[in-house]
Amino acid sequence: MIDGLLPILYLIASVTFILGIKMLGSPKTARAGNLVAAAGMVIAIVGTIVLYRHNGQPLHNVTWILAALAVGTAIGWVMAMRVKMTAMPQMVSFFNGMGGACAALISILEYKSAIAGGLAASTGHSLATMAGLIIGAVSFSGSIIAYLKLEDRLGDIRFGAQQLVNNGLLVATIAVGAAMVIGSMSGISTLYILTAMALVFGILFVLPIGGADMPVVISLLNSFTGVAAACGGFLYDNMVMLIGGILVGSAGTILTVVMCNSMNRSLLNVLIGNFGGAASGASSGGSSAGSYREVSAADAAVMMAYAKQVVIVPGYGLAVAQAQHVCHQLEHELEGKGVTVKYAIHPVAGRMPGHMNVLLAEADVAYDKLVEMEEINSEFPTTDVVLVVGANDVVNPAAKTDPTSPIYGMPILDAELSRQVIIMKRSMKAGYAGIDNELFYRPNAAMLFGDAKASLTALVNEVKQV
Amino acid sequence: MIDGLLPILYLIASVTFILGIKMLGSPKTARAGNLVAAAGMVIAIVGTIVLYRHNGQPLHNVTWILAALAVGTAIGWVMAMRVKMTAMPQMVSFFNGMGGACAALISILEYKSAIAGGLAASTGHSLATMAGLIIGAVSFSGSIIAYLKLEDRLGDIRFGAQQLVNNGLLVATIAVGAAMVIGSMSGISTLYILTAMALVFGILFVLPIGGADMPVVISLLNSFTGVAAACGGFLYDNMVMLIGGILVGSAGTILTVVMCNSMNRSLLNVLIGNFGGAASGASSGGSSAGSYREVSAADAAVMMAYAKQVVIVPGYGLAVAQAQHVCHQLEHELEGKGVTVKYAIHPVAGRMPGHMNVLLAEADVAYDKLVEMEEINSEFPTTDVVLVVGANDVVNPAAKTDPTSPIYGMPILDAELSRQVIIMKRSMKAGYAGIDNELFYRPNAAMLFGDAKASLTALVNEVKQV
Amino acid sequence: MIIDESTLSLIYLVVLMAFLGVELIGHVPSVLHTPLMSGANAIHGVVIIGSIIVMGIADDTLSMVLGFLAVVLGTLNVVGGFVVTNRMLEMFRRKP
Amino acid sequence: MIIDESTLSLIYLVVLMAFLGVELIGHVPSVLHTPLMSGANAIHGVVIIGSIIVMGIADDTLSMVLGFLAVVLGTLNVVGGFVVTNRMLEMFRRKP
Amino acid sequence: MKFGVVSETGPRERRVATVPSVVAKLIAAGHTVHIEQGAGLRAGFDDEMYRTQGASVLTRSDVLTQSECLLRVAVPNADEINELRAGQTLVSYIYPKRHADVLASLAASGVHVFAMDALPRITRAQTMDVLSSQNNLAGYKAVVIGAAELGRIFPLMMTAAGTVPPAKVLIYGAGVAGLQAIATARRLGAQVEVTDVRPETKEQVESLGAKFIAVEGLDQVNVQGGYVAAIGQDVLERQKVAVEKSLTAADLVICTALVTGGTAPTLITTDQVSRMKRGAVIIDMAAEAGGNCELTKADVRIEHGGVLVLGPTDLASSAAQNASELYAKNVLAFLAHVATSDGFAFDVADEITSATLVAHNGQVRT
Amino acid sequence: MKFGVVSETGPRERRVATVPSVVAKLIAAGHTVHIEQGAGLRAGFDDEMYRTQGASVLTRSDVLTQSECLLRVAVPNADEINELRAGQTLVSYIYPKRHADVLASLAASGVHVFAMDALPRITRAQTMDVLSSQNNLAGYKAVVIGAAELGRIFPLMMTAAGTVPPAKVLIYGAGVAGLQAIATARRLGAQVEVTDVRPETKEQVESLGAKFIAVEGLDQVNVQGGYVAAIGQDVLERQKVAVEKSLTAADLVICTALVTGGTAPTLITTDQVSRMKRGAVIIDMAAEAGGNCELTKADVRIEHGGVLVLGPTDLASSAAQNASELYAKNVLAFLAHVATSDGFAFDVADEITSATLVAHNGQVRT
Ligand SMILES: NC(=O)c1ccc[n+]([C@@H]2O[C@H](COP(=O)([O-])OP(=O)(O)OC[C@H]3O[C@@H](n4cnc5c(N)ncnc54)[C@H](OP(=O)(O)O)[C@@H]3O)[C@@H](O)[C@H]2O)c1
Ligand SMILES: NC(=O)c1ccc[n+]([C@@H]2O[C@H](COP(=O)([O-])OP(=O)(O)OC[C@H]3O[C@@H](n4cnc5c(N)ncnc54)[C@H](OP(=O)(O)O)[C@@H]3O)[C@@H](O)[C@H]2O)c1
Ligand SMILES: NC(=O)c1ccc[n+]([C@@H]2O[C@H](COP(=O)([O-])OP(=O)(O)OC[C@H]3O[C@@H](n4cnc5c(N)ncnc54)[C@H](O)[C@@H]3O)[C@@H](O)[C@H]2O)c1
Ligand SMILES: NC(=O)c1ccc[n+]([C@@H]2O[C@H](COP(=O)([O-])OP(=O)(O)OC[C@H]3O[C@@H](n4cnc5c(N)ncnc54)[C@H](O)[C@@H]3O)[C@@H](O)[C@H]2O)c1
Repeated sequence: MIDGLLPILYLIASVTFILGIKMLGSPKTARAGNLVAAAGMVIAIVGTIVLYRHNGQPLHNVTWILAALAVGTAIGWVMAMRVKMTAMPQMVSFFNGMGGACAALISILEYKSAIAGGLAASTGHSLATMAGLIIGAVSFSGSIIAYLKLEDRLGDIRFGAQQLVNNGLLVATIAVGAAMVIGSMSGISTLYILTAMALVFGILFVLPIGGADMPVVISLLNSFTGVAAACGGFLYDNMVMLIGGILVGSAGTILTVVMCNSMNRSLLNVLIGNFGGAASGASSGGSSAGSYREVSAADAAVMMAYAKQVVIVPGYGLAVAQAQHVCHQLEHELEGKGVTVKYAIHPVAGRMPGHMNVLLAEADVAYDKLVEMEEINSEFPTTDVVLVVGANDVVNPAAKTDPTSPIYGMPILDAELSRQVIIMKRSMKAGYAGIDNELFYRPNAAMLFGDAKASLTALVNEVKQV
Repeated sequence: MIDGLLPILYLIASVTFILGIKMLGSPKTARAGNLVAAAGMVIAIVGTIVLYRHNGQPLHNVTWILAALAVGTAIGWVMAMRVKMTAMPQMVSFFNGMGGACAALISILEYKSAIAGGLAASTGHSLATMAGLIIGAVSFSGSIIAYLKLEDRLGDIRFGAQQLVNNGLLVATIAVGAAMVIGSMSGISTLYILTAMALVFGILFVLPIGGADMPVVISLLNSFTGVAAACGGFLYDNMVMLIGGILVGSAGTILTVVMCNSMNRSLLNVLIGNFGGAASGASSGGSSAGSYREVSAADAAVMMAYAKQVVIVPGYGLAVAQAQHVCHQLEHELEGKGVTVKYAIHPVAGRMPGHMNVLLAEADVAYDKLVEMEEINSEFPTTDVVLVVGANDVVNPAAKTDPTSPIYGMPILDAELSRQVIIMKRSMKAGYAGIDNELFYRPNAAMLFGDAKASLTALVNEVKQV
Repeated sequence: MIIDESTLSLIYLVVLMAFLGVELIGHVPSVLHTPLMSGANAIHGVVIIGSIIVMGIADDTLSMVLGFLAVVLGTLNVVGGFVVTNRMLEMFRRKP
Repeated sequence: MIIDESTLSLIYLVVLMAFLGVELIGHVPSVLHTPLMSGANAIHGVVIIGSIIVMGIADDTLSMVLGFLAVVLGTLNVVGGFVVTNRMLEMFRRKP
Repeated sequence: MKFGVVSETGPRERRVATVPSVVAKLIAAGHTVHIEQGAGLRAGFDDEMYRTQGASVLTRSDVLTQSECLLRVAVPNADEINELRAGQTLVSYIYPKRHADVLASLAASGVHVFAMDALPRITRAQTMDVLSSQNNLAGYKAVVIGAAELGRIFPLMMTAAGTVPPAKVLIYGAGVAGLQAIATARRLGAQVEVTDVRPETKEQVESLGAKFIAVEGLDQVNVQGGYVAAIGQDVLERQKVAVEKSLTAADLVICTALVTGGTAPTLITTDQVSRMKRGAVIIDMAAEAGGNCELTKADVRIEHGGVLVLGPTDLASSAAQNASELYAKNVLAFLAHVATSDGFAFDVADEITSATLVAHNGQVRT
Repeated sequence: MKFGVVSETGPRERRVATVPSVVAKLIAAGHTVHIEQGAGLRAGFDDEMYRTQGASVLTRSDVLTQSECLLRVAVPNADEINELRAGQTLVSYIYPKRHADVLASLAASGVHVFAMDALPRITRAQTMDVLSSQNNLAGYKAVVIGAAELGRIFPLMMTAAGTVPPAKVLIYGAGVAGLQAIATARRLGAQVEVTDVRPETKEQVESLGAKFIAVEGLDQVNVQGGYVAAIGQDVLERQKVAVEKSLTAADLVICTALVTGGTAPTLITTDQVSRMKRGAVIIDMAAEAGGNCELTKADVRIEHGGVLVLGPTDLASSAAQNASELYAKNVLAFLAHVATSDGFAFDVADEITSATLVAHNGQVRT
């Protein structure tokens, strides 16, 4: 029998978690979603401390509990506020590891008290204990390794029979865990051995995976921790733990798959592909000149929709793709979201004088949206996003920096000066002048590959949904 | 303790229900979704008959059960196959009523056996019994009234203090039900009185509601039956009933709200608006010439996406709205779905010779998609959907039928001969010639009101999502 | 208020199912409103399970008769519901 | 196999929650992948409830110490998770 | 019935009253068609083409003597009137109000006359409406010829040698010709502004993507049967003020404004032309009706302070092939209304017949 | 430096070598500008405009004597060469290959000559590229003038009097002029087909929405510095066959094909013209270089079996205002490359200078 209020608080918290996850899925509501979930968490924690009854008794050690909470809050807050934006992923990984460790600790304590109590725990109970332990431990050590790798304190480490060793260890860990569930093995030292095995597996599992794939791994470990938390829910028949855990477990798994999809890879490929040695992720390309980033239409859409000013740089590719109408539509959608959109017209964009004018006039783009090169160049530094559509030479910084380049001396559009440059083209191939474009490798540039018409159409759809 | 297989079968069935509802939401998967849910239902029923154990005993009377199933199947099948497409909504209502009656009967039997057993049922159990009874009975009688009204065997019936009577009866019914739950009232005859009250309430509730609003009411009663079924689930601790019922209860409620929204009305307005006497639904307009139908962009999109051939009839309104580019885009989207799209160009559409040509050329519509009047007129009878965009006089049948009309003798586009005509304009106002257009009131015609550009944009979005 | 644990689970189940139901009905084009309603209608015919159980454990004639009636009505709901829905959806057969 | 009823409810809950989780992650633009992951990360910090209970009923020092550690770690997860997520989402503040 | 078509004699008239495809249709309807040798040459139709479709190609005098009804394009001059004989019917442009003398002498010679330009602007008559079909082509041609004359290009062009701003086109009158002029100028990339006095033209102009110059008080303008019947002097004044800025900035001006009876209001004074940009061009399509510009002289090139004023009267004729085709089809539709294979058969009370039959049995009808 | 601009003497030449806005920039760069009275009138610039920007407006002889460098547009004729004196520099169109005699006598008179038409087709030189800027305008004008001449309208029009099918335009050569011709004809609503022998033009043509006529073996065509250097006879034959159907169906043909040195290949024979439609028009932009059509005579109207063949050499000049502006800006950019306020200062080894400096210190350079 449980007192009536706490379950209701737990139900409220569970609902906030569901809402939170849902709201985090759309840029419009994401911030609010995070706060909603956080509020639910506060309700659950406070409710537990105040209302939880164990055999009719309130919780002991409340001072210590509050102290622990204070310590954790202080450290967590400071760490979270101090971390640089670029280091966010490893921070998430670190915090995830903490959650995993917490789950593992709970299992250990639970096992200890089960031994102490001398009660033959039910199979379900044991199963939850062991699963929580193993999954939590793997998540802990794996997350820490992911953290260290992203912090560049650890490189990719691979050795010969790595996959074999990993699989072997995994099977062994599960076997020992299973044995402890059914009772054919037991004892606190066995438990420590099991914990150690799980920790080692977590390390070995993450060690060989390449940096570009880390976000996927973190997401996977994240859903692991969710499952571990759910195991805790089983142990204490605690609904909010169960729901929160399962929710993160399932949503996290789907998210992992979605992330793989948006990299055009399968999860399996990410997890074991690394053993093949092809560690460079598909999301960053290499070339003599350096490496470039790719961006999805969805991301480009969000960036543009939340920009104050977007400048579109049309080039010959726009004409080849005959994408002028879609381009106009994109302009329209963005303006509908309060974004200022301008077209930067380079005098020799295209293949004939006035090529871009002909195209854009055909699509009914207003003349006053077309800005000449001299005029727009001063605006790039205050432009949030430049969208280069099938242009190349006209935004090539080599014209200013490389006296040996055939385009040296040609004035160019200084797209590179803007906060973010998105380049739509079909490949990394050169343009008319036949030369590589350094802009594509700049840190603030990202490629959106594909026929310009298809890419713009996708972009329009995404912008509509932001 | 329950045998292990049946719960698993129930779980499978529950999952098929969830999937079924989800799949029913998209035209692509709807048919499959229905079959999936049906398969789940078969599993649940067969599983129950074979595996259900009551106090360790299998079910008795299996022959009779099978007989009842056979009878129900035969009648249901025949009724469902015989009914005309136009009479579908009342059929749904009828079947819904059967479900409600079934739930009510279960509650009655349960109450009887509880009395017979002499056990003081738990509050929860009583609550479920009474809720199932009341809700089931309301759903039954309400559905039957809705059925009769749609069959035109019953008109809208209203009387002075109807709302007062209804509310009073509702309160009384709930009060009696509550009294029976807490035990301050009891006895089989009280139960019958309660049942009668609920039945009468159901009748009174639906009686005054106008025909156009019936689908909403049916949907609401549908979700009622869902809740009644869930009560049954409580009674028997039967998960599949609980899940199926709640699912329909919640999804049905949302569906009801969505249906109201798509009529631009609130649920409350639908349910009590009728008492104001304004019974004509917003979804059908009246005029001297008759009544017209409205169609939503979503529906228009589905019709068009599933058509073999769509003919677009552009008129002056297309030019006024400057919607030529969006129109071209719609063509593109439809062609992408394998629909043949043509433009029927009336020689005097617009306000100057060649007006439509200028417009469509601006939007880059291929010349060979433009078909002259004489040529396209023979194609209308085999055209699935004609989309009239801001045209009026050029599709006005009065030109052929009404010698007093100022346009008498002008050849027109025989849009009316096609299977379905969708007319986009802002109002029911006349065109250049200043005369009413009988086409708008034809049974195969439906209006899509709004500025042509906005309507076409909405249509494009919907088509994309089909 | 005291709630027993299995009831608690059921309450959770109900709340979460309600959420799930709401989530499932996202953007449904209105041509599908009627089929969806009809499909949902067939699904709540699951109440038939209850009537089967009632019949299966009935020991007096009245219960048998009422149970029989309940099963027939439930079957009507289920069979009629699915068949009608299927017929409505005929138009969504992909063109060849 | 025999399953007790409350476990059965839990299994249903788990399956349905899993469905709900899947439904919730529909069309998420990939810029939101990381924030969403981070938010989810904070939510599984709900495991802290377990560690609070452990601490609250602990009676030996080892349990107290481990419990304390567990609460600290869980809090880190929760607080750090939500704060980091919030910072990531700064960019989605609507422009004025 | 025997129809005859002779060559047009006007030096600038390149059209012909019927074309081979229409000959075929007339013959299919049981008529006979005589055509003068070489009548269609300047419109791109040679005798062979007519012959193939069943016309007899004859000398001019043979055509004139053997035909019951003559189909023509241009208003006949004195010589041409003399060629006709009593009892013959003439279907042609007449402009009865503007050419009362021509009509009088036609009536005096006992010729029955249908004036194609006098058709009522009703829906039923749209297929016969030569003013619409010809003015439409003329509107297109006016812009094309204006663009050819202009020392600037129409579209905005941003090139390595600098940016060429778009040409500014100002159009007076958004009737049939004016609207097509708008469409054509817009297609070529010009910025188009338009003035008209019929209130409904605002929406029509905007439906073609051009800018309408707002003038107050347009609701008082008297419109009858599609034509502007009377405009208050105050409206014209306000219009002049409203247009001034656009006029002095314009590169090309197209004038199409007409009022009842096809006379042209003076909308651009010599003084205003002096304030226009050097190099600007005015194409005054209203030249035949007196011109919307004070300086306009029909078919004469006039330069005034660097501004070129043209008053071409042969614009439709300069698209001779299309113009002839459409004219011929208009006439075909008209004949279907008033003639049978046995001869004319019409009801003088009929709106269309009544309006077009301007001389009958020696009498001028009005 | 002292720059001088005199009136162009060619009867069809309406351009002027510099415009007021460019005068201002030359003066800002420390130069002096002398301009002959009335030199800019035909391009829409009067003396006052030049004076306001700081030019001295002088008589022709004063300009000629007082200037160190003369800026011109057209290739100078004998009289004009005699006006120059030794040591003066001339910046102008020259076409050194086509006008070897002119160049020889210029060199003989000790005049230094920069040929603006001889610029290399490199990215850096784009702002100076007069061929691009002028051919671009010419391509536009060719279509506009073709449309004005044609007895048909360009766009498809479905009207009450029947449907007017779109005009068919065939374009030879998709260089600068050809591409702009495509764009212009498409804007006006014509159906455009194009033939060229440089393989990359297919994509360019399609990027403007026109249809490219496929010819096999284009990969063997020899292209040098953007110009076609040599085409095998077999390719030309295949091209002729491939184009035949489009040619006989065409309403308007625009010829722009040139090969190295600016000479024109013969692509349309008299025989082919005979098979074309009555009323069709050929605008041969290659007339100055001999013409792509056998019948072409520069600046002469030729009719052949109902087909009109025009070889206008003054197309860019007919857009005199824009053409002068762009030419002047090209020259400005060129002068910035070779001149300082103190006089010329150039490096003969520089690619641009080397190519354009065709006569220096009495010597013809090649
Ligand atoms: N304007 C003139 O008068 C003129 C005349 C002659 C030459 N030029 C020269 O042309 C160049 C113009 O510069 P620009 O930046 O406009 O063009 P560009 O440098 O040629 O670059 C165009 C880019 O568009 C991409 N592209 C082609 N088709 C595409 C499609 N369907 N979808 C998406 N992308 C596509 C190509 O990359 P992928 O292949 O990877 O897709 C290419 O890199 C300058 O070098 C200029 O000097 C200009
Ligand atoms: N082509 C010619 O040369 C010419 C010349 C003169 C006259 N006419 C006459 O014009 C008529 C042409 O027929 P039509 O069918 O093209 O035009 P119409 O009969 O004038 O009908 C146009 C319809 O478009 C609707 N509309 C206007 N603006 C709209 C907008 N922004 N969005 C959506 N709908 C809009 C109007 O209804 P709402 O107000 O309800 O929106 C109107 O009923 C014929 O009567 C013809 O005789 C033609
Ligand atoms: N329904 C039909 O059958 C039909 C057929 C043809 C034309 N029409 C309509 O008739 C109308 C007249 O067409 P039209 O081309 O023969 O007109 P028009 O030749 O009589 O006049 C040309 C234009 O000049 C305008 N105008 C007059 N005074 C003006 C002034 N002071 N300033 C500016 N503009 C002035 C007129 O308003 C008109 O738009 C048009 O609306 C046309 O669509 C209708
Ligand atoms: N990068 C630069 O700086 C720059 C500057 C200007 C021009 N260009 C390029 O140089 C190229 C040449 O331009 P242009 O206009 O001076 O060319 P051009 O005047 O030399 O020739 C015109 C066109 O005729 C074509 N032609 C030759 N023989 C033909 C035949 N038998 N049939 C059909 N067509 C034939 C040529 O291929 C060319 O396209 C173009 O691609 C242009 O874009 C480059």
